[in-house]
Amino acid sequence: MAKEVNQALAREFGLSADEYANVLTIMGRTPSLTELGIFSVMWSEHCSYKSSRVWLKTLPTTAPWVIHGPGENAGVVDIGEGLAAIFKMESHNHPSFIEPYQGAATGVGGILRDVFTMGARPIANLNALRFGDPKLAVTKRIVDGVVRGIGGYGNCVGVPTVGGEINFHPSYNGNPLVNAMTVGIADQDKIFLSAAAGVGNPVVYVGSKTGRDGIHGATMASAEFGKDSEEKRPTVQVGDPFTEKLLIEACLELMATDAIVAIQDMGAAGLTSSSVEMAGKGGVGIELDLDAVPQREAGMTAYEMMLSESQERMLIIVRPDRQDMARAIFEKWDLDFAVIGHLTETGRIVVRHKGVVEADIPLDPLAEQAPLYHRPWVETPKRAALGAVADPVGLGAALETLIACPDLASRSWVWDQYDSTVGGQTVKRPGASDAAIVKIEGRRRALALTTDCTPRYVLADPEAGGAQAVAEAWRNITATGARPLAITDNMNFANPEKPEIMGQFAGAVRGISAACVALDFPVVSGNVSLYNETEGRPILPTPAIGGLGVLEDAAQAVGLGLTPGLDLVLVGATEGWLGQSLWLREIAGREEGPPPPVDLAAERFNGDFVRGQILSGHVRACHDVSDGGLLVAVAEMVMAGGAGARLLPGPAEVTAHAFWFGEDQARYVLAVPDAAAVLQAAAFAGVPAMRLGESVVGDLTLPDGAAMSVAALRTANERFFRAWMD
Amino acid sequence: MKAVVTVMLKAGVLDPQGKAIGQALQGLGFEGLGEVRAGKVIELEIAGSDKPTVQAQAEEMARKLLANMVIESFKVEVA
Amino acid sequence: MKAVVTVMLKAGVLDPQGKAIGQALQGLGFEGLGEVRAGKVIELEIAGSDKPTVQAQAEEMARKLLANMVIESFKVEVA
Amino acid sequence: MKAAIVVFPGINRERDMAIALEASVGRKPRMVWHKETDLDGLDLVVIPGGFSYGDYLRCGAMASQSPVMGAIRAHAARGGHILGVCNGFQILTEAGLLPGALLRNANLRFLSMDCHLRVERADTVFTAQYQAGGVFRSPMAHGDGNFFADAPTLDRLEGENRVAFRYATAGGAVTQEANRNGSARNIAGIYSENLRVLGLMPHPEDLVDPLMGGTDGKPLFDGLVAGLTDTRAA
Ligand SMILES: Nc1ncnc2c1ncn2[C@@H]1O[C@H](COP(=O)(O)OP(=O)(O)O)[C@@H](O)[C@H]1O
Ligand SMILES: [Mg+2]
Repeated sequence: MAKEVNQALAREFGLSADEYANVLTIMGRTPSLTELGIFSVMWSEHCSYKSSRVWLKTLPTTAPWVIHGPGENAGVVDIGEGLAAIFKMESHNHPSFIEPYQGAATGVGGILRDVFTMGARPIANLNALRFGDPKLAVTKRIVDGVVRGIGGYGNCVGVPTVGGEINFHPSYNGNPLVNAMTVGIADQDKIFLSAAAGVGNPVVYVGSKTGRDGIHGATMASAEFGKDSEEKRPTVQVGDPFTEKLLIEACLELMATDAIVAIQDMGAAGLTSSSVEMAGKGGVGIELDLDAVPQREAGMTAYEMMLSESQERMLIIVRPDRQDMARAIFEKWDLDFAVIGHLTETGRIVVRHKGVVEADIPLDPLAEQAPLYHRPWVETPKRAALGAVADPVGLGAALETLIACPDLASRSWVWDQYDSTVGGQTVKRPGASDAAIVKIEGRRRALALTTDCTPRYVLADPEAGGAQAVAEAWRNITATGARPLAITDNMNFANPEKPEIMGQFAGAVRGISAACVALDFPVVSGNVSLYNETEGRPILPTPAIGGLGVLEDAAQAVGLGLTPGLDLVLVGATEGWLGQSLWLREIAGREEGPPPPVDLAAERFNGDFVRGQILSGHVRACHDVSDGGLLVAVAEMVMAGGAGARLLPGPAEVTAHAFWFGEDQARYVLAVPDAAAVLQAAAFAGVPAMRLGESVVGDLTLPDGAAMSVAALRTANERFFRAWMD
Repeated sequence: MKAVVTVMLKAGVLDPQGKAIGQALQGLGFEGLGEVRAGKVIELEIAGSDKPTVQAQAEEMARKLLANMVIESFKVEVA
Repeated sequence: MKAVVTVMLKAGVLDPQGKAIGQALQGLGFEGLGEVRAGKVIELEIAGSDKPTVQAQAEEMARKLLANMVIESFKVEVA
Repeated sequence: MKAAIVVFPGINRERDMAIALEASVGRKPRMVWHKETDLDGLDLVVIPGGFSYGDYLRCGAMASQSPVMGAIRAHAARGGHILGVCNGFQILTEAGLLPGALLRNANLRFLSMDCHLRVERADTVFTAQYQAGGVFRSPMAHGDGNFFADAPTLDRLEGENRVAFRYATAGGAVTQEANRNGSARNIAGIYSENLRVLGLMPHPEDLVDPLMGGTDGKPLFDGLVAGLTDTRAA
């Protein structure tokens, strides 16, 4: 590794000429290889958010119940009874394309660490996935690997996987999206932060040994895939969920004591980012002695150790008088524990290896002079209005096609491979309700969890699409009866150096912000993944939203499955919006028009009404209306439950297919014992509502009189994944 | 003929299985144990009597399916 | 010395993994494929220079831990 | 009833089991770390589910060699009761305390869903509060639950009436479709010769609370409390 450090090498490491010039100014000399490595990862898109930071700052992040917003390892919200929910979503897109199983597995491992590093016991995992065209063999291989990887890791660490979402679109052919979310619970007075403090305090390394895994993963995640990405492949990281499980238990055991001053997981750019960020946040210096780092391979250089992305490792600043006790805990769990340095008052990071100072960098400039770009952007042009579209097939045939299409087909093949019950607190498993419901052990209280985004809307209108993603997450939580509290976001976009892509990003952020404000649903954590494109072909802009809500009593939660003998009531107004609808794509073969407008005031109004009805016990089942529209929503309630339904014709002023398949927002279907009471309450509140029909024993009977057997619907709905994968 | 394909993780790639097995063996009191690595073996009955041809076939199967060349390497023995 | 322990399911124990691999290979167009069986291989670095001793040690490790004699059989090779 | 739950590194359903036991017993069970060797004075030892040692070699293989296993054998030899669920079942077979072995699921995928179990006999402490021939629902979650034993062993198990549960339809029919992991003769759980050791793959402990969707698993724990409190008094 006797490489000469110069601008060419800096470029290879992903630093621009200007950025390298800045490095030279800060250092006042040519940096060493290790120093250049540290700058390049800290200033990578992944760690510095240099293209997105100016936009992220505009997101609403506060509310009375927000304890820690963005800036910590994960967001923290007050969920009552002295408890906090800690959660975040993070992408592992590029690694999952290179090696789907390990990429997805280590993605789950990484986000778990972001959550338990703050003192929370992880209680639920979710994942938002986007894959390419199902007709391609490579898509099948990636789906299979990603699903196995998520299950392989999550099942083994014993955190239930309770929800998520999957879309297919050819734009993800060479660039699948794997976004993993973890939710944990901690006592509000036992939350651990990452700011280092206490000059002289030991810096402790715990977990797995360091190997040459994923060196330059952070810069890798910040570059688009080209033909040469094969060669650029960093050593793939292999996940070790067993060690992660031990790490969770050991960390939580240590966290029950008063030994920890600060703690942070070693995520992207491992030892570099954790040590730099901890010292930087605490305004102290840090000195590391790499000889003490537990190593898996012989002959590792300082550069390799500082940049390694070996998994299942944490960095802890420990009270000196508690060091022996801390060591005993990690040894009990058969984990490495090594004092690899101490805090200083120099404000610098100094890295020694074999008696040589391999790096000596001032921390403030490294952070403060990190690049920050106001990338040029152009507004996404508005789509032309759709105009009238005739119905080529009729309601029944369209319904059958839609519920069988990849984007609406039952995902049970996927969630059947995820342990969703471990922990014994899963009140509503995948498929049972719009948001998963996980109870808090020993309490009545429960969380409602969901992930949402409709990328085709975001492509057609980033602002409306961004708002819709937040609104749908809020609606899914509301549909269970829970009160939505906050979101985490995972901004997956293509190359930000292209103004039209940056325009998508800007538009989505505006839409997300507006929805967060209107719905009192702030952003408390998130992640940005850029350069998601292959050979110049961008992915659909995909700002995945992970939402969290709370229910005071888990018994109040409603699911979406129908039982017979209830009235079906639609809440929300229906104009019959077919632009960008799945009906338009799957039945009419067109991907056109503007997406449905998002009326945030109506969202709030309708949602608050629905939640009120649920919490006062008037609702037996509830489902929000989204992809596929109203008839798909009813069919999903039928398939999830033990009843059929008889539907009445819609209003005369909306054509039948637009009424039943339009994707107008802010709507819910409620199953209630007494429609009259609910309609009266709605009228009183000024919320649009109408009776749709009733649930019955037997078939789903459409307003045109066609009867569809529930068993046949289920078969059609289940076919796609099982026929494809088994 | 019988081809035996042995698939091991490439050097440098973390081998959690090998690590855990090594620790368990030590726990059982076995001494003098160095590195432990875990891999897969796949035995294939392949029609044919020409050893080089069968060898080549098995190697192609390994490359195409049996080994994940991103993290694994393989060797083929034909008996 | 290096001992290689190969663990295979006993004849008569259903091997769904081997079967699935065989089907996948056929799906990829490989012909003339007979039975496919999947097993595990564990490579052990064992201190010592006496081959029979190392062989005996590895066999004991296999019997005690590496193989489950209810369903599996093993063989040990010392290089 | 004095119950303990044994915790191996990587076990992850010990909390679920503790909740289920506490709900029936009225008291928290003792948690026993795998390095402990004293299990005296216990009525019931439970080995819960999870991935002991990551299940990296074979499910349960490494745990079956742990220090605590000596005490568990002694407990069995004393005629003590043992319940092994999922990984616990795998550990008991690896340790030779129950016959057979658990292979990869026939479809080579992890299976997480509810299953239905037919109760083969109701005259053991484990099933006293179920009906013989009755069916109850239980979550299951495993990658290696495909019960295997050679034909003579299976015949002996059946001859000695040691099959505890079989995978069945909700109506109680023992069919191939109900047998998702491919177990020999639909076997989901078996007893030791003295009927005091039970191993089963599904997780009745995850269905003991109406909030989680039902209480089908609760009779198992209630039965243990009733039965084992009696035997100790006797
Ligand atoms: N899109 C976003 N919206 C809000 N906060 C974000 C977003 N992206 C990143 N953040 C916040 O920035 C901080 C750094 O995130 P990240 O670099 O992903 O952390 P880590 O080092 O744990 O991987 C976190 O607090 C995260 O929540
Ligand atoms: Mg972090």
